[in-house]
Amino acid sequence: MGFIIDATLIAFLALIAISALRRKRLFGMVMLSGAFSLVAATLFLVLDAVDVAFTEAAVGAGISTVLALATLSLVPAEEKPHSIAIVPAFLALTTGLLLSIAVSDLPEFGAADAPIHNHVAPEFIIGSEEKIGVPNVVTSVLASYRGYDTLGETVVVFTAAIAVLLIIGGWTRRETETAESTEDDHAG
Amino acid sequence: MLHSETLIYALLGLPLVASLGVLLLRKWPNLRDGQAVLIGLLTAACAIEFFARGADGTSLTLLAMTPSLSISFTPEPLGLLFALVAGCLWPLATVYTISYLRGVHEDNQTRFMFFYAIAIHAAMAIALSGNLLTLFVFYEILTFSTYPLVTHKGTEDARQAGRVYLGILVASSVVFLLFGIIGVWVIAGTLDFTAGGILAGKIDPIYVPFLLGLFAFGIGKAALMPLHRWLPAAMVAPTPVSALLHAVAVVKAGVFTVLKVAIYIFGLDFLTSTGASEWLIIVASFSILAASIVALRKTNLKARLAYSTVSQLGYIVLGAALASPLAASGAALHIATHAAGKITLFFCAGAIYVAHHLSDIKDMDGLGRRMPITYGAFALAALSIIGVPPLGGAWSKFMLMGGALDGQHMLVLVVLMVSSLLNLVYLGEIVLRGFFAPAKAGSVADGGYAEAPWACVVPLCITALISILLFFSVDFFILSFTG
Amino acid sequence: MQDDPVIRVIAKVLIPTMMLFALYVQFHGDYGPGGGFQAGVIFAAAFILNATVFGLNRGRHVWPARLNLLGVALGVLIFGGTGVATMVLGENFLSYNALSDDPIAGQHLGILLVEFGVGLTVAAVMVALFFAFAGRVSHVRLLNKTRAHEKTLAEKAKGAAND
Amino acid sequence: MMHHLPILQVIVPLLAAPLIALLRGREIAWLATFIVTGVTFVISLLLYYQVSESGARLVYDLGGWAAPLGIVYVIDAASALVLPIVTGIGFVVTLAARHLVTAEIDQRDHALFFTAWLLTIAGMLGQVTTGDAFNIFVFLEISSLSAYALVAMGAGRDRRALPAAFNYLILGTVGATFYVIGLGLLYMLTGTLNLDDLAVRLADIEQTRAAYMAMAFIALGLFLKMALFPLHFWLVPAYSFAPSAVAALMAATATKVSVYVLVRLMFGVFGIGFVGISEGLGTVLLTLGIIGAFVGTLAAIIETDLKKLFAQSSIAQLGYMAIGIGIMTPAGLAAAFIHLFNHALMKGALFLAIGVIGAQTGRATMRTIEGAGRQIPMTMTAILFGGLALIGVPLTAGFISKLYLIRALLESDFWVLAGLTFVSSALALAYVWKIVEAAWLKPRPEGAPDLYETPMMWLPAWLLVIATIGFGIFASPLINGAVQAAAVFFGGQS
Amino acid sequence: MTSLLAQWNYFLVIILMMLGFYAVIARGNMVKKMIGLNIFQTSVFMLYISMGKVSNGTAPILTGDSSTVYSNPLPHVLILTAIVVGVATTAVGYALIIRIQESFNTIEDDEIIELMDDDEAASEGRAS
Repeated sequence: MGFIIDATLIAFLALIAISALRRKRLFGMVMLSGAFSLVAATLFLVLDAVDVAFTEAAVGAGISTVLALATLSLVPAEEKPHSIAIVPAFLALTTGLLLSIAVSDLPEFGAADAPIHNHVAPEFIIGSEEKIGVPNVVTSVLASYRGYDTLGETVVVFTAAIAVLLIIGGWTRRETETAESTEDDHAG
Repeated sequence: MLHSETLIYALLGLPLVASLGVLLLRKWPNLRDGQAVLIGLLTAACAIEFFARGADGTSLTLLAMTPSLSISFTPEPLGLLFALVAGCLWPLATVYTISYLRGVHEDNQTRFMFFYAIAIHAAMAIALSGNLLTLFVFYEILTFSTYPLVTHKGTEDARQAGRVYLGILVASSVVFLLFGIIGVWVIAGTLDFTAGGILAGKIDPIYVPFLLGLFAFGIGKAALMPLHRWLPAAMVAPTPVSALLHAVAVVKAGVFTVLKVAIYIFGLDFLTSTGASEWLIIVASFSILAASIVALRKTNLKARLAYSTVSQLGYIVLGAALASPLAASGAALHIATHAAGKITLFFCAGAIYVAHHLSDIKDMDGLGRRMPITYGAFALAALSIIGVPPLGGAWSKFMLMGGALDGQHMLVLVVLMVSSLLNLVYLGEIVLRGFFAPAKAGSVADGGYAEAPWACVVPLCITALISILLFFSVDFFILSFTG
Repeated sequence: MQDDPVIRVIAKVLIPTMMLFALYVQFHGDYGPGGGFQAGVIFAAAFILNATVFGLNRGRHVWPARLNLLGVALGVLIFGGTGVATMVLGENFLSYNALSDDPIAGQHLGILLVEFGVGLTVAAVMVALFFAFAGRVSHVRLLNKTRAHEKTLAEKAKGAAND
Repeated sequence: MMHHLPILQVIVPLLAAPLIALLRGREIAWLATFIVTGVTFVISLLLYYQVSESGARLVYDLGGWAAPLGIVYVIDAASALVLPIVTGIGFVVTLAARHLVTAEIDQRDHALFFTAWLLTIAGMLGQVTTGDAFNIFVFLEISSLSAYALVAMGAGRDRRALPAAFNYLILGTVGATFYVIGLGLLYMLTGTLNLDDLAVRLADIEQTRAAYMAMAFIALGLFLKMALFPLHFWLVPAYSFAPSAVAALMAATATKVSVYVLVRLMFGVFGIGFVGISEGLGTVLLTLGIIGAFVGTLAAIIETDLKKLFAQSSIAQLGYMAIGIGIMTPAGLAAAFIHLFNHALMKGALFLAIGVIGAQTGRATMRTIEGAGRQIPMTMTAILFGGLALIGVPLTAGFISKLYLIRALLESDFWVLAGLTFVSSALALAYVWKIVEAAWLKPRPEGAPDLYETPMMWLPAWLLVIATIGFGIFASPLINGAVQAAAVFFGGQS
Repeated sequence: MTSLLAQWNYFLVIILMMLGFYAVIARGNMVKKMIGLNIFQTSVFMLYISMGKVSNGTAPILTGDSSTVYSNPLPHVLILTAIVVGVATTAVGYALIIRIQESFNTIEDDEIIELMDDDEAASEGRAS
């Protein structure tokens, strides 16, 4: 059962990914990428990661798409045609191959006796109830056990805002001057 | 009674004081140059005192980077001999320099005098250095401080020559010498100059020739062929530079380093027992003969002297490579005898230039009759270089030959003899032409008595006399490197 | 879009609902899926919707730039401040136990605070990002329009001069 | 308070950043940043003192959760050595930023600029102090994201800063993602993210293919981040088009931190006993290191733009660090640490000095510095000393680096490699000489703008030059520190 | 084969990863690179979430029933962080793309490289 749902979802994802990357019009590409995130969110849901699914839907399908669309309204609508690049294709295949080698060695998918389910993780589940008193274990790990990571994550978001403000200057602060000076350059 | 430590400070510090004095007194040329001569005399006195007293094992550490790396000074006989040579010739050269610079109206005299003193400081530090690292640091300082002197004229030629000079010296030292030093440090765990060497028993004999090669070619100042090109190139410099630096301080710093490495790093016994220096004997012999032959073909006086220097430096490297105590003593002595002789020759060349603006041998026919004192001194010095008694050079050459016999290197004997013959030809030609060739009509040589200014002539007379003195008092200058 | 009455009405209904939902996600994170980050995104989405429907200028009026930067920074500071507070109270950085005599209550309070910090930062950042991008877009369009206009004016002037 | 030092080291700049974002005046933004970097510098010195005094490692449980449940901060001899480099350079470069940023960045951006600036520093510090593998990733991203923005700020003078920043972003993210993949595999094998716990549990399980691949992916990701040849192509444009102050900060610290993280994971987690480390990684590092050393040096020799020249030279210098690590002995690792430390000082000094010229002429090229030796003697002398240190002239810190690197190579019988390393480092002479020749031996070209300098401009570079010479002369503390740092990975564990 | 089947989820994820990675490193349109990056990262997220899955487990929200099997929460937490980091990177990337379009009037890799070379030549021409 799980096999069929997962396999279908991932196959669907692969289909979306391929058609997104083959598309010439960027708009379609962005839209398919949003769809990719939505399907991925579904997959996360199937894999018991409800919080992740929620976030992926909001971020991947939401924020990322909005940002991409805003970008698209300023850039050429179509991609220049490219032939398959040999070296990158080779690199990507090698990476995939290496990972496959690694993965064939790993504990079986879903195996309850895998190390990751027997070290640290059980303590989170017990601790979440006894020491923190929060039923959502993800929340207790996120905000308490690994709260410092979350502080880091918040700072990353903050950094992104600072970076974007630095790069595209937020509101129409100084564009007029820049535009005028570039026009002067062209004139001179 | 002075402490040895005080003397070390004095030898290192006095040239620095002189250089500072030059800077401070730049507005008053007479004071500027006067203090340089005075301090030079003081330095010479200290050097003589120190040499006479001999090394007493005093060591002075200025900076310690790590327990095994430091900037420290440990005088020993060979170093004191070099210090003596440099220290005594410095004041003479300074007097001569002042007269020369003023005689030919050079610009930037203050800069010249400043770097001149700095170079002597570096040479003194090399002489007294207690380990390879100290030696290397001051070796580089010597290179850089003499660069402005070589390019003093500021012409495109001078700059080009400066590039060759700096290029060869710095590149060889940074690539080979430094690597050799690090190699020694890794192998022996120390860089201190130690009697009997520090490498014996610590390194596989197979690697010794290689390591020796790093030093032989890393020490570009020894002008071993094919790294000799900088020396003739540096002859664009004013003659006092050629005289002091390229007959005494710079080139002697090179061969001094070679000797010091052979004696105190490798150890003569170790070199002989491993036979690691055989190849160096051949290279040095080749350098001796090849440079002599090139010298024959040069008609520019200074260029000929430069190649003569290359050839003579080969003697000293040869002495180190022969690795017998007698040869090493001979090589050490040759530092002194050749310095006295060659500085005289350069002084003479400079005197001729100051008096008559001549630099080509072909124009000097009959000039000896106008400048008898200069030419007399020249003849004496030339004989010393050739190795004719009763002049200093005879002893050192004689000892080198003895060293070659010790090691059964018959071929080296032949090389030394042939080289002496060649010396005779290329140096003798100048003297003979000067005294006996008829002066070409209308040339400068045609005229009455006309010597260079006294301040040029007096130093060259003194140095010529020193050459004679060296023959008779040679006992004082023979160092023993047994063990 | 701004003139379509249907959209405007739907938006007027939708926006408050979204905000309520955001608050729910924010404070219900302990019990179900959700938390500061997701809430922040939804909250921001409400503002973004407001701005797209009623125009950027009005959106900016509702949430001025200065306030935005303040929100961005304040969220991080609340999170970090919670950690500093636990330090002042004698425990390690982010040890919520120090916030109350009862460790569990302390943990609750701590999680509440930091989730609020996360939510505030995320909401403010998302809005800031949107305004930055959208502002750039509308600005560049405006600029292009002015340039084109100037160009035609110049051509006209040229034509007139030629006549 | 002393007990909180490990966390204060990171959160002081981290939480100061949002406060500075709210400041308006440009002077005050700089001043606040300057004070904060000063405080972090003091904290790192205190930490170094604490660690070297007691010889113990400081462990700080964040959130009060001990490892492996929570995230811990660990200060041992290795991190205590790297922290003062990052904070010290950060402090000095911030001092210089006052005039460099004024000259190159629009003044309305100053508050945001310094916010990003502090975030980069905090991110780097976080990577060094943390004892948690995933936390490294988070802080890596903090420092990287802000660095992308800082590099892009160079667009005010040269538009090429933008593609440079974009490529940096793409490759940086690819590197970070590789790291995350490797970490995922590792996590799957062990069930933990704590570095010490990982080391213990990895030793228990057999050496599986998955473990090798985890190592390979982590190493690859970090190779990208540290710009090891041939994954270095993002570095030169990023450094050369970035604003001068940013170039100085990044060139001196960013790649070094990645080198440190590589060492921390490879030796601290997998350990020297892991076959893939001793045989695989060692060979790879030695090979890539020496090729990178030659490629970087030769590229630097033909380069005419000074920023690019020294960026290329950084590739070479990273090669030496890679060689030091690749020797796989305590001596080699100590040499790598020594060079990491010294190179940060030299490159910091060089980029700051170049910045003085760049701030006036837009770009510092061989032509703009012709005859500059007389006009801006202090600045050019700083470049000279930095260059001498790069060559490895005795009495500079570079000599100590070279000495210990060659020694480590010879002790492990890498004779040929030692020779090659030596020759490539001596080749640095060629590009340093080019600069000396242009600055002192050529006259100032007709019509070239006059350059000027004030003490405030050359002082920061000189502080680092003095440090370079100081550590070249009084090298023992540094050498001892580096030896202890290396011992952490050879003696302490396993 | 048994192991292949037992790890089917991972292998499928790897294929997605290769697709995304190729799009990132192949020269091309910058927006496409960002989307490739997105796919690449999302597939890594899937790798993590896959490993957190326990057969017959449920989402790690405590039910109070002691017999419930929960999936591992830690990968979820890590990926939450990673998603946020990802979107932060994406935002910065798009911001850069917008500026690149304005400055170079193209967002194609190879064209920009050419333009950059032109700039280099121009600046050298100006210098000499």
